Amino acid sequence: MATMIRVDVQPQDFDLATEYASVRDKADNPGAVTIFSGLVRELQDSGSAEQSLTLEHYPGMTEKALQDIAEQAADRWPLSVCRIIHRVGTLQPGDQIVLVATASSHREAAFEAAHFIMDYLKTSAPFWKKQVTGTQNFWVDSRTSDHEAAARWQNKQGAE
Amino acid sequence: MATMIRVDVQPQDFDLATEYASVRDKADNPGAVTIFSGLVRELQDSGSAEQSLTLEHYPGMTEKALQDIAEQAADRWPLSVCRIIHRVGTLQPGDQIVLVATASSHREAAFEAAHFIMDYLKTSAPFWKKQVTGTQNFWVDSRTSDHEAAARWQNKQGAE
Amino acid sequence: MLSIHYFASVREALGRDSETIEQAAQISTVADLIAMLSARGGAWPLLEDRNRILVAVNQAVADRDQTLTGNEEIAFFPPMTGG
Amino acid sequence: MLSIHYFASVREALGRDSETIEQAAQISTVADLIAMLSARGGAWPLLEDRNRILVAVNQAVADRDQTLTGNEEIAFFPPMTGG
Repeated sequence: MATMIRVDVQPQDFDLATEYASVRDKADNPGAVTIFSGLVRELQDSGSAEQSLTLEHYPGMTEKALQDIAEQAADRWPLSVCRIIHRVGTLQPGDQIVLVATASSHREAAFEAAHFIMDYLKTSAPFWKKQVTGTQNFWVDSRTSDHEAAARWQNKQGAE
Repeated sequence: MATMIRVDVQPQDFDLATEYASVRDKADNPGAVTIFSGLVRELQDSGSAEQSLTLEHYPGMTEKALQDIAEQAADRWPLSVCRIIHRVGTLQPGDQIVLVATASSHREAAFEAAHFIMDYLKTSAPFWKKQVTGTQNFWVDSRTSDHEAAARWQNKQGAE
Repeated sequence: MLSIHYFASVREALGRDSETIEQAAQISTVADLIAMLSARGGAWPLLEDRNRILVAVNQAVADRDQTLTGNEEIAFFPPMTGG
Repeated sequence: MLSIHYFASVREALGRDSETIEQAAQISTVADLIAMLSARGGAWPLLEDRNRILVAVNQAVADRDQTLTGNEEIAFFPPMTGG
């Protein structure tokens, strides 16, 4: 099955409804659409200081890495559409940061593929987050749990 | 963590963007929102005959069953919002039939909970589908694979 | 009083969507109720097929041996196919 | 010619985002390149920490023993934290 893959890395916000409409329009008789939206969280222990998050990336490699992750998902699951948008630049708490949308005849495939893409994206697409809180700033550390989440898929069968 | 649960069974269509906006609005500092949309599939082998799908349900029990499934999900995963909408009545191919939306601080929880809810809903909420194709109609059989999908969760640990 | 509901293919096979049973003295379990209904003959014995017919008592799926007090809402239906 | 890019905390620690190395005759692997850069002293030896520094060759993550022909795009960066 040919999967329609589209990947964008952009500073602008995205409209989830527009992306959903596009997936429904492009998918060939889909039964299941899964959409994941990642949002910038507010740090709870920072008091009232103004916060923001700045995403740096590696232009060129980023798009390749996302395309590669989408293709791996399309190899493992029967997807008709696979859409990834990842923002870069400075974002505020509550802002949308990443969208993954998958369409399939099978809900299992749509769920698993979107989850797989998010887990892989976290550890293999060249984005780096810098947290700014008031006048302080620091690079966000990569998390062991993210690497474990990505590693889990290597032991799992592709579904259906 | 208190989870805001809302469940609706309705003949009317739903607007995914409105539901997403509501989840973002209600969720307490969410990092992850997962939305699943189930669509009516067109039967491929029915030629050009006009198709529709009619959903019958058990008013009263349906709402209880969906509420119960949402509460089970909220017990297993740290969710701030859990939203289920299931349509009843006569639908056309391509129509939206079910929406599940979950919000959490953790993407793992948002993904797993939405997937769990769909798997349980398939086998334990009192809906029945009748497929109408031209002048023929038949009740859709329950699928072994759906029962297997629901059973898988009984052997799985709740995440995070 | 037992309030009984039939859904989907069960409703169509039996040609009825609900009924009430006033005198439920001999009916102390779901299985008793099924035996009574099945004795009507025609399509009614289909209710005995526990692989194809689910029973709900007061809107929760129940086993055949569940006790009835004679004042429940009972429903018969095929396996669910929503979603 | 090797085109070298530095990202995120690596970029900030080294105070530079890119450079080119014209004469790359002695550089036949990623490890050779790291040794050459590390010899600059100051913050540069941080590149040797393989637990904290990833290397990409032509925009794909690579091992330290990957061969270079002298005409690649190389990048150094910390573990990714997108999503």
